[in-house]
Amino acid sequence: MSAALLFWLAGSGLIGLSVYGLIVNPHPLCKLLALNLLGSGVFLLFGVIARRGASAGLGGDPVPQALVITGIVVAFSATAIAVALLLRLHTEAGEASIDEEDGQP
Amino acid sequence: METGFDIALALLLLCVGGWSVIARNMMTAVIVFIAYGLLLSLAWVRLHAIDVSLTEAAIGSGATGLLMVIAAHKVAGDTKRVVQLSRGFHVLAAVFAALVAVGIAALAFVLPGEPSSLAAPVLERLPDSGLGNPVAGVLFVFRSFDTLLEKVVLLLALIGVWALARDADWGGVPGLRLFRERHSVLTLLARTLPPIGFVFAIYMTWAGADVPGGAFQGGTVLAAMWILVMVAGVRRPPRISSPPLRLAIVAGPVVFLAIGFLGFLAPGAFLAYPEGFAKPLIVAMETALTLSIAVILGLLIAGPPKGEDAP
Amino acid sequence: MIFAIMAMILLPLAMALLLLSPALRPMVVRGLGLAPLPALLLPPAAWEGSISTVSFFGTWRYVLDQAGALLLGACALLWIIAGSAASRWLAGRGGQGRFALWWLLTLSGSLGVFVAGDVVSFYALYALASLPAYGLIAFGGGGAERRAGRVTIAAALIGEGLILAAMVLLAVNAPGQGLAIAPLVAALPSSPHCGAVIALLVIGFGLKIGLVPLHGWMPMSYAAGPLIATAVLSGATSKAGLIGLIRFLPLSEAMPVAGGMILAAGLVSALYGALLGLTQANPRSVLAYSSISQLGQMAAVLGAGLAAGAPGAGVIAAYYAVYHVLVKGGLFLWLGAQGRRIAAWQLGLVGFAALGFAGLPLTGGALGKLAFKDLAGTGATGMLFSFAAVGSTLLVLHFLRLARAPAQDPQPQPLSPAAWIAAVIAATLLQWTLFAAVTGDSARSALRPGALFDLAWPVAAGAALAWGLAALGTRLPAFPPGDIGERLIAIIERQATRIASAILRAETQAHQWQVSTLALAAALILFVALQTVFGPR
Amino acid sequence: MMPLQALAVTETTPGGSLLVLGIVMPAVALVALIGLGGRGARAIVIAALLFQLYVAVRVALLVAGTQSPLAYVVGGFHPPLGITLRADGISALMMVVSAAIFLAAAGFAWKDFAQPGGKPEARAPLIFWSAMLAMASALNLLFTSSDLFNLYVGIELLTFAAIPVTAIKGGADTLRAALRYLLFAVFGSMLYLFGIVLLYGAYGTLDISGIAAQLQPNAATLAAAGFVTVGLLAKTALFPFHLWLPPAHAGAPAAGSAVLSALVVKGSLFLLMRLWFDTFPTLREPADMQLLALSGALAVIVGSVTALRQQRLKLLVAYSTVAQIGYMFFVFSLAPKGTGEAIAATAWTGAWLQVVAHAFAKAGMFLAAGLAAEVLGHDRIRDLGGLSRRAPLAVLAFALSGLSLMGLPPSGGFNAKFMLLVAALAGGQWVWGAVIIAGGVLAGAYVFGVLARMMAEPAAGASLQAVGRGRQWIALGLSAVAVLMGLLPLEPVAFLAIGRAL
Amino acid sequence: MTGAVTQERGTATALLLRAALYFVFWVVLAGAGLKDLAAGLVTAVIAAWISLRLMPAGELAAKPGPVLALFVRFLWQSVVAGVTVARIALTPGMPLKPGMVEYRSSLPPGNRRFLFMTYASLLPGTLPTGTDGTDLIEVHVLDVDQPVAAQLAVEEARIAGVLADGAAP
Amino acid sequence: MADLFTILAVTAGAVLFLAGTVGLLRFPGTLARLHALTKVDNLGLGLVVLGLMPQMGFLAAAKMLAVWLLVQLSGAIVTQILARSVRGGGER
Repeated sequence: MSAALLFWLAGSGLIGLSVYGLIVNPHPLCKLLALNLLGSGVFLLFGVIARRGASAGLGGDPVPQALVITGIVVAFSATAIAVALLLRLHTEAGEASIDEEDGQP
Repeated sequence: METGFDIALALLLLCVGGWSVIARNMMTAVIVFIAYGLLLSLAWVRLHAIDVSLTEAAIGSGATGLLMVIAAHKVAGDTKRVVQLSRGFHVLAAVFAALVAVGIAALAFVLPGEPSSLAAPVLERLPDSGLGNPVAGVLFVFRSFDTLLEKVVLLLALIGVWALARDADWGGVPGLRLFRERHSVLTLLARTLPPIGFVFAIYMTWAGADVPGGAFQGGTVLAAMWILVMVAGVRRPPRISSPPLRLAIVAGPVVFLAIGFLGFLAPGAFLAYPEGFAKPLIVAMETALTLSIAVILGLLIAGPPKGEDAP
Repeated sequence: MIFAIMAMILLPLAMALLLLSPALRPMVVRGLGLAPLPALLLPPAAWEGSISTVSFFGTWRYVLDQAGALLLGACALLWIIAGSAASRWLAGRGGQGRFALWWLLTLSGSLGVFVAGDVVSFYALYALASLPAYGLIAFGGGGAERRAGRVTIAAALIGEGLILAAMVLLAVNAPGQGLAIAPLVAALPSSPHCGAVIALLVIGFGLKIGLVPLHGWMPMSYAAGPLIATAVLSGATSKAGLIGLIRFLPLSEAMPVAGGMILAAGLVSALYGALLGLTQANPRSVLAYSSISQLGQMAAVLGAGLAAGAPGAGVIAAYYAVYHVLVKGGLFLWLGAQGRRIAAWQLGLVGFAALGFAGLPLTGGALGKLAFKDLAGTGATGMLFSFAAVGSTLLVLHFLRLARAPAQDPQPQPLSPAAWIAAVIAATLLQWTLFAAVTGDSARSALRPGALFDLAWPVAAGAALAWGLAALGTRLPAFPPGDIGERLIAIIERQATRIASAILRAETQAHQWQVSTLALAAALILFVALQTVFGPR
Repeated sequence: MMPLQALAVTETTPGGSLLVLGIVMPAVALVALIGLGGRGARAIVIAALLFQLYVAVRVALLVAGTQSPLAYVVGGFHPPLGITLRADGISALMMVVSAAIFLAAAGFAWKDFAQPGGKPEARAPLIFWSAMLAMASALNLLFTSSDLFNLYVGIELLTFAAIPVTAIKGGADTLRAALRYLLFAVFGSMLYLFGIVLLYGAYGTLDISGIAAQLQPNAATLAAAGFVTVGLLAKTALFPFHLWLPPAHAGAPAAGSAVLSALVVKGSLFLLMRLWFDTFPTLREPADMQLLALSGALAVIVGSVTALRQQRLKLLVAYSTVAQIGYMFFVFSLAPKGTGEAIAATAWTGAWLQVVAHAFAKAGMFLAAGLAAEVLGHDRIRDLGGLSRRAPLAVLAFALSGLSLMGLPPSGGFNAKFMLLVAALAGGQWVWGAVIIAGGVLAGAYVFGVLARMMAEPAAGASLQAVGRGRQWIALGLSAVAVLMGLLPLEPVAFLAIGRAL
Repeated sequence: MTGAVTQERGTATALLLRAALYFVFWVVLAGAGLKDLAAGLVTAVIAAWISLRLMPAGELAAKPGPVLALFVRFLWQSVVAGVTVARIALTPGMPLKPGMVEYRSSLPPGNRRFLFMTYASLLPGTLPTGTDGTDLIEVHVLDVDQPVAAQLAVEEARIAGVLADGAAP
Repeated sequence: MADLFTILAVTAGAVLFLAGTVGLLRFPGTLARLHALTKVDNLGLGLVVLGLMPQMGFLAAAKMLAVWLLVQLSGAIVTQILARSVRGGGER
């Protein structure tokens, strides 16, 4: 088993885990965490694609690697805004829940 | 041996990631997530992506982790559950999530056999720019448009965070959501470490053109130093309306844009570098970016302005 | 002609815009009766060249033919008469700007629809004739008025939807033909969707003309709102449905099945309206049922025309409708003019005009009936038309009896009596003047004994029946206004509420975070699965 | 239907640099706004937005003049290594629409978000204008970029710009809405990003035409299409992924809501159309496209009924957006793949008319709703009485917008729905036709409900504030554009096919 | 710590000294290429300037001789500390009596005391857990029976001896 | 010779890491565990660094030494801060 395949499988698992967490975890911070995990899983899979493209003496295709770096920064920006929103919501409402009062599945 | 290590790492990633998803206590989840980030940067090393590894450690794990720790600390008391999910719903969610995972995993076996790669074209054209690090080449030469926009994204993240200030607090100092202490040995660290961190950060940026590293990683280290100084109370955070601060925020984007427009003049295309000047321009740009990134990251972590509250 | 058409449609709209200025508002209100004047320029033009067309912007096209011109002229007169009365009625009244706005919008659509020559214009003007009526009906703001307004607008909107479907199907059936009505309708009989289109048209326009069982809204609507508004709604805007049928049914093609069904539906309406009207205690409702009955007869005429492939049926139906426009409007105006005791001459004049609906000789209505005698035929159909006339007689007498009783709720500001008198006289004169032009026979033929007998016996029979019933003291059962239609509306309202609540509950569920995210995951899986199973290989 | 013209190598065309300027100049203004700390904010914003309009109009004229797309190779690096920008007919159209609506919204918000002269910079103006500029930039990027990752950055930028506008008022409800919006949108963009990952893995390029040229219906591509589509659906708020839209759009200031509803949701929709008609034209299989249309149909019905039952005006207008988005999704099933048939062209034109007409109508309607809230001090529908006295032009704007939303002629909304209906009925897709008609009926019901209230007498004791004529005229102007679009002939518009092999 | 071992007479001297130190660090990182050195020089000067902003010259000025001696002692203490704790950890019975001890410091609150605390935390068996505005330092120890306070007093004196009489903190 | 030194020093370092981990598990209370964590591991890291120094060039060795010193400094301070927050007085 190659490292690429292993990390592909790990990445898939991480995506699955985070999708589950994103759906069921009640607190927005947990959802945010799951989103970050989802992002990292996607990035990891991109890394595997990059690794598959190792050629010309490089250990990996530099284009996806560069894109992942941009992606990490974008994801961080989202996290920063989300945390700020969450904390302000916590101050305003005393509770940082994004559920609405009505409805039970 | 290596395969064994990879298997262990992959399993560990899954376990730790899963733990952070199911952990009951939010603080635990966040700390586990930080550990996960560090493991992930190891995985990136194994995937021969040192640049990504550094970025993941600095931003994905470090800065994100710090933000989440702050948040988890503040909202630790949230217990209200408006919506109670039934067990059946959990099972349903698990089934769908598993289907997604299995589907993606299965794709590994059906991806086209002949991997496509841009490694060769990148290497072929890299020498024109004078850079030695192909990832930096992609970021600052071939796809610098993405990188420019990414800087706009960062600015906007700052706007997004600042948007959450109260009107009365506008123009004040960031509310440093970390705990602040007066009589802490942290002040000693905050007085001694930053210059060293600064040297290290500049080194990372400087070296980023040729070896892994770059403005982002350097900027993060610098931001960490700045946060340390602010948290320890050695220096008050600046007012967000202060002109020098604003200048620092926009310095990187301004230089980037200026060089982009310069391209219209010299080789005749936006974001194209005049022949022979690529490297110096890129280094100048990266230096300015390091400063801006550091300031923006620091401000993002420090949070919206909170007015002149008691230290 | 183009200027007259544009002026006719745009002048009311421009006046409506002027209402925005508080300073000009009273002036506009005073000028309500002038707004329809440009329309009077048009009908004579139709008689010179019979059909003329103008078009602009590629899509928009206007046609003036005889059927349209007849209805246009009559409606314009009614709008002028009612508008002048409305100006007086509104003077010094609160909300006059609002009333004038809805009035002018309805007016523009109501007149414009008669000259619309392409499906888009027709659809637009038809909507303009239907939808602003809400504001007129619900003007008083009471609960019953608002409900009546709601029901009316719901019927109008649903009708709009069906008509749009019909129009699009027409366009689809004749690709590349443009959107003018005439060529699209000409292509209809050969289209595979012919039946569907005709069904959509009949239901859609049937809602407007109150074809049973789609009539429920009409008594409800005519019983609510100011009488001045009801006058134009019953007299003028209901004819938008009629012109729709005239324009869109392929009358030049003999379609026995479709025509027969429309004929049957029209006759059922005619008889049903007459019968159920007798059970009503409110004179307004009685007039509404009378409208159902009359419009049913017009639809029946068109049905007969379609069955036989008689292109002239449209003009004949329109000619018959002219009387209804002015007299039905006039009767409502009369109701609004009551305040004191009713003089005998009033009752006589009103009775004479109203019995025109039954075909009382010498009335304008009698001429209308004569005009379609050939189409009605002499067999069973003709007999049924005569029965409808008997019913109409009963209904009119019933109305007069009710109206003679002192109004329970006298209008605080009665309408000017000049209005209804003008309307009734105009109706009679118009019918006599136009008879020759429409039928080709001289007006004198209407005075032939045979014709007189044919017209008179149903009226006499109706009168005798009414006398008999009164003498026997028969009490007819009382039905709520709208009868089964009302019941139908109540059921629809209830079901609609239930469905809406169910949809709201579903929506509440769907915007739960966990449901939405789960749905996203499910959609992902479904999408990829579908791609994999059905996708290209 | 109409795949991209097969282009071996795209070269920069004359005027191509306008595309870069359209994206970069708002960013320059944004940087200046932040850097100068409130000094000259008015001049910067107005200059940027006017320039934006100039660029858009120039692009449209050039595209129309040459009857071929504009292109720009950024940095001189061709795909697959670099990024190209490309503006075809639909790009140019959307650029103009976007620039016009931004300018109108800015005019509307001009006084509310003015930096206090001579005093220190204030919060709301900086946030609002920065976000507006960023949205303008991001939208132009979405309309013109042909690199899938570049587009990813664009949709993220758009979201991050929309969030501050949503949250600017800062109440618990709006914050909650903004947080929902952010989390859900990021979920969507992660799915989109994974689709991109797969495409890169399969084709080694992220260029739209590059992928289209070598497209294979293999498993990776099919999965990629699924991920990309579903991710973008989350961002477009198609039912049942609309959970964030109503509270977010209702919570923003009126000018912000106008831009959010009129343009921002269209950004990801544009991308979705671009992908299915340009990147994966051969993958458009009926089963999947019917799924999209089904969601669209549900959106129309559920959104309209929910709008009908709202008690607050802004929420009603927001739910109407949920419904109107639904119509645009019929194009996927109404324009069958691989044909240049008249039906497909009709559906294509209908969908774009719907996008544009809804943009103007909804912008006008949100501005009118904002004025209503200002006059009355609340936006409860049952107490809207008196509005027609204080703000008659706003009521007129609402009515004209409503005309377009209902789909009554003459209006762009009618033209759009008519053409979609023609395509649906001609293609035998009766069900979608019925939904389009039912949606119009329901829209009529909610628009009339509101108008009737607006025309009613003021409630006893209501205090009505006066609002300026200028802003009423802006709302009216937007609505009027939606109505005037109804004067277009009811046939496929050639401009929309420029740059596509018809 | 680098700042602490700098002998400073004036701000200019301090700047030069610190810059030199950072420059060495740069060279260690980046190597000695010509361009690298030039960049390093600029970096080092800026770093020194930052350093002076954070900690003015003279605040922790030290005498070079004793500093060296203390450094050696520190290394040795590190070894002792590590070995001691490791031995305890590996001894089956685990001879351990953890507890808190209060120590009264003679150093004024501020950087000097922090320096001492940091140093103390590297000593065997002691871990300062905090101080406040008074002279009290709370120390966690692994064995409360040891004469910790006395040991700490000795070490404190050493620190005090190393530091020159600079500007008051 | 140098190799032998390396082996010895690195082994010793490893042993110390092990001891530190054992202490982390065995010691009672968080504060006692902090002792184990910092002091033992610092020495362990030092020994590993020391052991590896002869194996590499001058600059690399200097780099490693610098790393060790920085870890010492930040480790010592961070430990105290952790200790303080464990004692409960640290958070504002």
